[in-house]
Amino acid sequence: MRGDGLRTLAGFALALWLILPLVPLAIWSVAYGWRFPALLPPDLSTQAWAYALSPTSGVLQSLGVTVSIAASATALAALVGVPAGRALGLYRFRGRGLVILLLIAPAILPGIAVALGLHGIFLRLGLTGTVWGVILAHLVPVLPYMTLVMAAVFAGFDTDVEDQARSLGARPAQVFLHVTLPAILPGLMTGALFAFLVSWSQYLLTLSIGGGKVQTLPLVLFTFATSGRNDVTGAVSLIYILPGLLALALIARRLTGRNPALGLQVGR
Amino acid sequence: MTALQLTGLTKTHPGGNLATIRGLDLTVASGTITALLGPSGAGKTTVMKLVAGLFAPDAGDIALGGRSILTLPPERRGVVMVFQNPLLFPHLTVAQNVGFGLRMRGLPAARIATQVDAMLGRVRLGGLGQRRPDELSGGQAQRAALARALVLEPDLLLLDEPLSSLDPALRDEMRSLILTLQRDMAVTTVVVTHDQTEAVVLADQIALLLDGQLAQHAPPDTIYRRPASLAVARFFGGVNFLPGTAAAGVLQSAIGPLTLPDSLPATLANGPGTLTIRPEAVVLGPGPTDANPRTARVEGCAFLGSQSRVDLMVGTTPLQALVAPEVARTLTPGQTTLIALPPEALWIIPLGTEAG
Amino acid sequence: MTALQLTGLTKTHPGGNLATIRGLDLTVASGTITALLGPSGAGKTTVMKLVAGLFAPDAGDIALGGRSILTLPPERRGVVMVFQNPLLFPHLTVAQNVGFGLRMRGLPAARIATQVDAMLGRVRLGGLGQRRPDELSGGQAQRAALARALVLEPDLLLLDEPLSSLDPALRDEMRSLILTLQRDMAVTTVVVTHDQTEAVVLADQIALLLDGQLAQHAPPDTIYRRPASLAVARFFGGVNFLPGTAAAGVLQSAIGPLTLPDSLPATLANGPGTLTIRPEAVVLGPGPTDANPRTARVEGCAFLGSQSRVDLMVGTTPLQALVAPEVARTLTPGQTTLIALPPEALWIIPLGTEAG
Amino acid sequence: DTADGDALKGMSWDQIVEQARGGTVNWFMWGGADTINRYVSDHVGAILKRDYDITLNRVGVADAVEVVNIVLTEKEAGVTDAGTVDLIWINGENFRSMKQGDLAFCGYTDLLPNNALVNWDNPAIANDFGVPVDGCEVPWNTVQFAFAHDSADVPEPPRDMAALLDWIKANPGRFTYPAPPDFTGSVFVRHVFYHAAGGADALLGPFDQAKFDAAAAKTWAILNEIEPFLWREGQTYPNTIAQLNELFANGEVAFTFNYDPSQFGLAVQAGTYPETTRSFGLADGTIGNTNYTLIPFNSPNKAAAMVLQNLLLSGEEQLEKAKPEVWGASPAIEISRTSAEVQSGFAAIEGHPSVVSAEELAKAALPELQADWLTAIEAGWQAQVGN
Amino acid sequence: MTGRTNPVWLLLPVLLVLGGLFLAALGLTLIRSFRYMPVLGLTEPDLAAYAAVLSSPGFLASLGLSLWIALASTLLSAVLALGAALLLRQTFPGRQLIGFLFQMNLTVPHVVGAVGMLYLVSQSGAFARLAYAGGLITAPAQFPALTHDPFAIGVILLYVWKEVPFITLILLANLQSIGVDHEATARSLGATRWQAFRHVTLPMLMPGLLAASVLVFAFAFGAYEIPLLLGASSPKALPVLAWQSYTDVDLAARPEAMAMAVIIALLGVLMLLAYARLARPLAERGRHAR
Ligand SMILES: Nc1ncnc2c1ncn2[C@@H]1O[C@H](COP(=O)(O)OP(=O)(O)OP(=O)(O)O)[C@@H](O)[C@H]1O
Ligand SMILES: Nc1ncnc2c1ncn2[C@@H]1O[C@H](COP(=O)(O)OP(=O)(O)OP(=O)(O)O)[C@@H](O)[C@H]1O
Ligand SMILES: [Mg+2]
Ligand SMILES: [Mg+2]
Repeated sequence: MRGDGLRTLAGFALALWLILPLVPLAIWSVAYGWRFPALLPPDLSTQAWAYALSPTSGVLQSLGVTVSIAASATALAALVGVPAGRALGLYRFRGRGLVILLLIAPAILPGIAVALGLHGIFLRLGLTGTVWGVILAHLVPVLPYMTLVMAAVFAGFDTDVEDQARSLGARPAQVFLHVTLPAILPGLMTGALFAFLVSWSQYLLTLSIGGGKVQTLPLVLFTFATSGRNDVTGAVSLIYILPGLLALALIARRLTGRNPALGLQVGR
Repeated sequence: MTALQLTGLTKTHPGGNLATIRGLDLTVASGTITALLGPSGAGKTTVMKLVAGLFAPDAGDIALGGRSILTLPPERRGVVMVFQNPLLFPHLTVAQNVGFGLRMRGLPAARIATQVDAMLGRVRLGGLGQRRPDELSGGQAQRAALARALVLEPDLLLLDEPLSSLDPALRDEMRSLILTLQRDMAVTTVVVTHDQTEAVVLADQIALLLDGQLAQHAPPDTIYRRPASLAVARFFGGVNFLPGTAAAGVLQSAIGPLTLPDSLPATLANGPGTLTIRPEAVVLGPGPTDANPRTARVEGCAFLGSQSRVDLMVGTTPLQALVAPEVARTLTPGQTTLIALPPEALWIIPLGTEAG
Repeated sequence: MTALQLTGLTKTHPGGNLATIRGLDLTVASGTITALLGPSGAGKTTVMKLVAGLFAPDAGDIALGGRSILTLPPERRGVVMVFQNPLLFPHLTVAQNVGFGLRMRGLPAARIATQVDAMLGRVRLGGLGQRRPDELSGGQAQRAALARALVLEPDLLLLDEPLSSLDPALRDEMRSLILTLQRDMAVTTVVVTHDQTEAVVLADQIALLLDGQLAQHAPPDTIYRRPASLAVARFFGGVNFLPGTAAAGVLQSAIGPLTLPDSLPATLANGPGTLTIRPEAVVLGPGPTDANPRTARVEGCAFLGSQSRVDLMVGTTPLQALVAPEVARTLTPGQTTLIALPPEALWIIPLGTEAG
Repeated sequence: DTADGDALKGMSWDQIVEQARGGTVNWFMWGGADTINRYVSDHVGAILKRDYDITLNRVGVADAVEVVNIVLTEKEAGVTDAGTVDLIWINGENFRSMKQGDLAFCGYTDLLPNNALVNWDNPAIANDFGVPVDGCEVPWNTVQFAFAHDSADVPEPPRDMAALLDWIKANPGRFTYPAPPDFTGSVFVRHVFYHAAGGADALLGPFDQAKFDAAAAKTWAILNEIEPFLWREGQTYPNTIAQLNELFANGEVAFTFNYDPSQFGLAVQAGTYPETTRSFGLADGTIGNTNYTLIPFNSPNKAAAMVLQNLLLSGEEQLEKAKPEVWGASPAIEISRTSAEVQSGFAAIEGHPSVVSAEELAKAALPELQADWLTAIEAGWQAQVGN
Repeated sequence: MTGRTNPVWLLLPVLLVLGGLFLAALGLTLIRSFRYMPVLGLTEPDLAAYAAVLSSPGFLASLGLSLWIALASTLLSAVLALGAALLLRQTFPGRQLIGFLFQMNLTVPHVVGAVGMLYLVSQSGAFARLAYAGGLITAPAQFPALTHDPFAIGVILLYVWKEVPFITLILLANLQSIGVDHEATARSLGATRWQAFRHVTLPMLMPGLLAASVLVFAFAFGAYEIPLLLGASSPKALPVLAWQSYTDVDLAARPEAMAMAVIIALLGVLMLLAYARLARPLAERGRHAR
C-alpha cells in the first residue's frame, strides 16, 4: 500500500508521544544526582526503590489499601450496578431518561462538588478516616461506569437465551449462574476494569473522606511529588501504574474493538 | 390420543391494548407434527411461550396428556421450546450445550456424555462436540439446538421457526432431518412457521393463526383445497375468487353456471358464496365436458421456474392458472384457449367469512 | 448494445489463499436486467464491488460502454451500487439521503429538491422526505436506498441482494417496483441474489457464479432446460440424471433408448453424456408414442402446495416428477403408471462438466 | 480508649503508661522527607512497640493545615471523643488555630517525666510564634531559617538582606520564593518585613495595625521592586518550597532556603543537591522557632500519644534525630539537663558540611512574630504582590 | 422472563446508593452554601457567600482559568483523537503495538501522568536538557515555561496526553460499529474520498465525538490534583480554590467554599445536559440497529 510508510511514521510518533511522559519517571527511579543539564543520570542507584519498597515508606501498604478499596468499590458497584444495568438495558419505562441522567451525573459533575457535602455527611456517620468510608465515597464516581456499561451490555442481551435455558429445565438460579452470568461476563469485566480504574485514581474524595489516614497510592505519590524526591516519586509512580496494567492485561482482548459499552458511555 | 390441549387461551402483552391471543382452542394429537402458521405478528411465538411456560396466560387452560400444566414452572412442564435463532450458549462447547438440560436435571456426567454422543450422531454432528458454537455453520448450529432439545425426550417439542434463519439450501436438509427425527422418536411437535410451503411439507396438521384466533386447523391439502375463509385462501396463495349463488349443485357466477362437486357440504352448496379454485387446478386445453369448460383469452405468461403463471381472462373475469412451463411455452398472449374448471377442484367459501 | 464487459477479472482477497474471482468474463447488454446468482460465498458481492470500484482487481478489465473504467475512482465510474442493507445515512433525512449523490455533484439545491421529489414519488415515498431513516419501515428504507441510486441515472445499477433483508410479503412488492422502475428508466442493472426463483422472475439473463467463475450465462428458461453442467442443473433443482451414449438422435440409457430432440446441438447429440429432464417436464399418463413412454412404479407422493412431488422408479432408475396436486391425488404408492419423457424436454450434459 | 483527658490528668505517669499499653497512635505529620519518615516509623515506632506495646501509625500529610482542618471539622460535626488524629507535628498559625478553636488537649505536659528536660523559661520555647504554649503542646525540634547556595555557582553569596536584594537585581531570573501561604515562602517574606521595619523589636507583641501598615507598605514596595528580577520575571511563584528546592537542585535559581537547615544535608545525601551546596544565615539575623507535637482534644488515644511525646522528648531520642545521617534536627531540650552519655553524644556529632551549624545561626537569631501578624502579612502579600 | 421482574426493584439499590450519597451530598452542600450551619450559630440562611464569591476577582480568574483549561484540552484532544482514530482504523505495520499503548494509557492514573509531564516539559525537564544538549539554551530559564505557567500549558498537555487515547478508543469503537459500508455507499453515489469523510463518516462519528468531548471537558474542568501539581500559583484552578477555601482554618470561609462547589455543580449540570443531548442520538441509533 502506498501510504504504509507514512502511516507507520505517524503511528511511531503517536507511540512515542504515548510513552514519553513515562520515560523520565522510569529513569528518575534509578537516578542519583540527576540534575540539569545532565541528559542522563551520572550515577544509578537503587536507593529510591529500596526506600519505596521498605515498610517505612508505607508504599506497599498503600498499594494493598488502594487495591482493596478499588476491588471492594468495584465489587459493590457490580452488586448494585448489574441489576440496574439490566433494568436500563432491557426495559423501557417512564422516568428511564431521568434515571440515566441521575446515573451519569456523578461521572460528569466535578468531584469537588460532591466531596464537600459527602465529607459533612460521613463525619456525622463516623465514616471519615475509615477505609469503608472511602470505599462508599468511591462508589459515587464508580457506579455510573459500572451501571452504564452493564446497561449497554444488557441492551445487546437476548433474554430469549434465558427463556431457552428455562425451557431446557433450568431453575431461575441455574439460569443466572449457567447462562446469564457467563453471557454478561465480558461486559462485566469491562465495567469492572473501568470501575477499578476510576476508584484507583481517585484523589480528592480519598483525601477528604480518608482525612489522610487512608493512604492510597495517589496520596502517597502526591506527598513525594511535592517534596522534591523525584527518585522516590519515580519509583512510586511505576508501582502505581503496575496493577492497572495487570488488570488491563487480564482482560485486554475484551476491551478492544466492538465493545458497545466502550463506544457509548465510557469516561472516568 | 390428545397430547396438547389449549382451551380459551387468552393473552394480552403488557402495554398492548389488544389481546394478542384471543380465546384460542387447539388440540394436538400425540406423536404428530402440527404446523402453527400465521403472518408476522400473529402471535405464534406468544402461543409457544405460553405453552412453554415462559409467558403466563390471562385466561384459558393448557393441558398436556390430560392434566393442566398451567401452574407448573417452565422447567417442570415436560415441554421444550427451540427458538428461531439457535441460541446456543456461547461459553459452552457443542457437547456441553446439548448436555445442558441433562446437567440441569443433575444427571451424572458419564450418562450425560453417552446420551449427548448418541444425540450428536443422530443430528450428524458426531465429532463436532468439542467445537465452540461460533465455530459452527448456521445449519450445524440449528442442528445442535435441535439435539439439545431432543436429548431431553420432551413430551412436547415446540419449534419456533427453526428454519427461517437458514439458507434455502440448508433448509431442505434440515427439514428432512426434523421429519426423520420426529418420526423416529415420535415426539409430539408443534412447529411455527410463516412459510406455507414449509408447513405443507413438514406437518400432519396445519393450524393457521390469524388475528389471535385459529382460522383453520386441518391437514395441508384440505387447507389448500377447502379453505374455511377468504383470508385462509388468500394466505395460501389463492387468487381465483368468483362470487355467486349456489343451488342444486350449480353455482351461478359471472362466467356462467358452474357445476359443483357432489362432495360439497350441503351448507355450502346452497345460497350465496364465493367460489374458489386453486390456480394449479385450472386445466388448460379441452377437458372432459362435465368439467366446466370455458373459452379464455391468454393475457400473459410468466416463467416461474418449475411452473409458469398464465393470466387468463374469461369474459371480464380474470383467472390465474399455474401450469408446467412446457404448456405455457405453447401459449402466446392474446390468443384464446379452452380451459376447464374441474368440479372436484371447486370449493365454496360462505359469505361473511371475509373478516375471519 | 453492450453496456458492461468484464474480461478475465481476477481478485484474491488479502489473506485469502484462493482467488475469490478467477478470470471472470461477463457481458451485460444495455438496458437489461442480469441476475448474478450463486451460493453464499461465491463472490457475488466481490464482483459488484470490483465493478463499483470499491475493490481493485488483481487482473482483468472492466469496461463500461466500451471504455475501460478500471483506473477511475468509484465516484467517477457512472456505476451506483445498492447494498443488501439500505445503509441510509442516519444523520440525514430521507430527502437528503436521496439527494446525496446530486449534492456531491454540486447541483443547486433547488434542482436537487425537484429531482428528489420526483424520485420519491416514483418509489411511493412521497411525503416521507422529511423523515429520519430510523422512522422508516424496512421496505420503505430499501425503497429509499433504491431511489437514492436511481436519482443519479447511473449508466449501470448494481443491486446486491436488495430483497433479502425484507419480509416475504414485502419482497414481492419490492420486486415489482424494481422491475417497473428498471423498465421505465431503462437502466442497465445487475442484481445479485442467491434465490433462484427471484432470479427467474426478475431477470432477462441469469449469470450463475460457481467457484469464482461463470458457470452459465443465459435467459432463465434456457438455464432451466439446457443447463451447461451438472452443477448448474443441480443448482436450479435438477434431480433426474441419466448417463448414456447418444448417437443418431437416440440416447442409450439404463431405461432403454430415448429419442432426443432434433434441436439438440450436434456436439451433444453424439457420444457419451448425461441426459437430464426437469421433474416438471415428466408427463404422467400416456403421452404421444414418440414421447419416450415408459412404465414406472409410483414410490411415493408428497404434497408441496401448488405442486406435488411424485417419486417414480423405472426399472431400477429413480425419477422424480412434479405434477399438479390433483394428478398426484389419483396415484397410490406401489401402483404402476405410464409416463412419458417428451423429447423436446430432454437435454444432454456432456461428460466432464461435473467439476464446472 | 483514653479519650477522657481529664481522667488522665488525675493519674500517675505509671498509670497512664499502663492505660497506653496495647494502643495505637495516629501521628499526622508532614511526610515529604524519607529520612524523617524512616526515623519515625522505623526507629521510634520500634521502640514504642518494644517498650510499650504501642502501635505507631505515621500518617504522612502534605501540610499540617490539613490536619487542623480535620480536627476542626470533627469538632463542628460534634465528634468529641472519636477523632481521627492522636498527635500532630505542628507550630505557628496552625497551633494558634488549634488553640483558639479549643481543639487542643492542654494542661497535661507536667505529667510527662521528660518534661523536666524542657526549659520552659526560654520564651522561644514557651511561646509558639508568640502564642503562649500553655501546656497544649510539647516541643520537639528547634530550627532556624537559613539559605543554601551552590558554592561552585555562587562562591560569594550576599550576607545580609540589603545585599541579597541587590544581588537579586543584579542577577535577573536567579531568585524566587514560594508564594505564601507556603510556610517557608511566608517566613522569607517576614525577613523582608523585618528588614523593611528596621528590625524585629518594634513588631514584637500583639498585632498593631498602624505599625503593620507602615512596615507592610515598605515591604510590598521592596517585593514589587524585585519582582521583575525574579525567576520568570515574577509572573508566577513556586507553589511550594519543594518547587523552589527543585529549581535550586537544577540550577534554575541560585538559592533555596529552609526553616530547617538539616534538610540541605539530607538533600545532598539523596543526590538531589550538589555536593558543593553550602548554607548560611544572614548577618542581620534569621528567624528561629520551635516546633511541637500536639494532642487534639478529641483524640481517642491520648495516653498512648502522651507516651510517644515523652519518648520523643527523651535525651536519647533527641540525640538520635540530631545525628546528621538520621535527620540532623536540633534538640528542643536543654542538653545540660541530660545524662552524661547523651551529652557526650551531642558533643560527638559532626555537622554535615552543607549544613550551617546551629551555633553559627544562633549568633543572629530573630524571634517569630505572633500569629496575627503572620496572617496579616500573608493576606497582604496575596493582595499586593502575588496577584 | 422479560416482563416479569419490575424494573423498579432492579433499580432500587442503585438509586438508594446514589440518592444516599450523591444527592444527599449535593443537598448538604447546597444548604451550607446558604450559610445555614447551626453548629456555628448560623441559622438564618442568606446569599452572602454567593455574593462574596461572585464578587471576588480571584474566583472569577479561577473560573476563567478552569474554563480555558477545559476548553483548550477538549478541543485539542478531540481533533488529535479524530486523526489518531482515522489512522488506527487502517492496517499498517506496528498498528497493534500502538493500539496496545492506547489502552495502556487508559490505565495510567492522571497523577502519574502529571508527574511524568512535569519531569518532561518543566524548565529543567527532559526536553529542556535536550535543548541544552542541542545548544538551543544555556540555562533552564531560557526554556519556555510550560509548567506552572499562566496559560496552564502543562496542565493542558497532560490532559491531551491522557484524553487523546480515551477519545480515540471511543471513536474506534464507533468506527467499528459504523463499518465501512456507509462510506462505500457514499463513494458509489459519487462522493470523493474527502466528501465521503466529510459528509458521511464525520457526521456519523459526531455524536460519539461530542459526547466523549463533554466527558473530557467535565473532567478537565473539575480535576483537582492535576492543576495543583502543574498549575501556576495564581490564579488557581477552580477546584483547587474551592478545596483550599474549604480547608481554610477560618471556618467563615466554608460557606464560600460550599457556594463555589454549588456553582461548580451547576456548571456540571450544564455539561450533563449537554452530554445527555449529544449522547442520546447515538444510543437510539444503537437500538435501532439491533
Ligand atoms: N414480550 C412482549 N411484550 C409486549 N408485546 C409483545 C411481546 N412479545 C410479543 N409482543 C407482541 O405481540 C404480538 C405477537 O408477537 P409474536 O412474537 O407472538 O408474533 P409472531 O407470530 O411470532 O411473529 P413473527 O412471525 O414475526 O415471529 C406482536 O404485536 C408483538 O409486538
Ligand atoms: N473484504 C474482504 N476481505 C477478505 N475476504 C473477503 C472480503 N470480502 C469477501 N471475502 C471473502 O471472499 C469470498 C466471497 O465473498 P462475497 O461476499 O463476494 O460472497 P457472496 O457471493 O456475496 O456471498 P453472500 O451470498 O453470502 O453475500 C468469501 O469467502 C469471503 O469470505
Ligand atoms: Mg415469532
Ligand atoms: Mg454478498
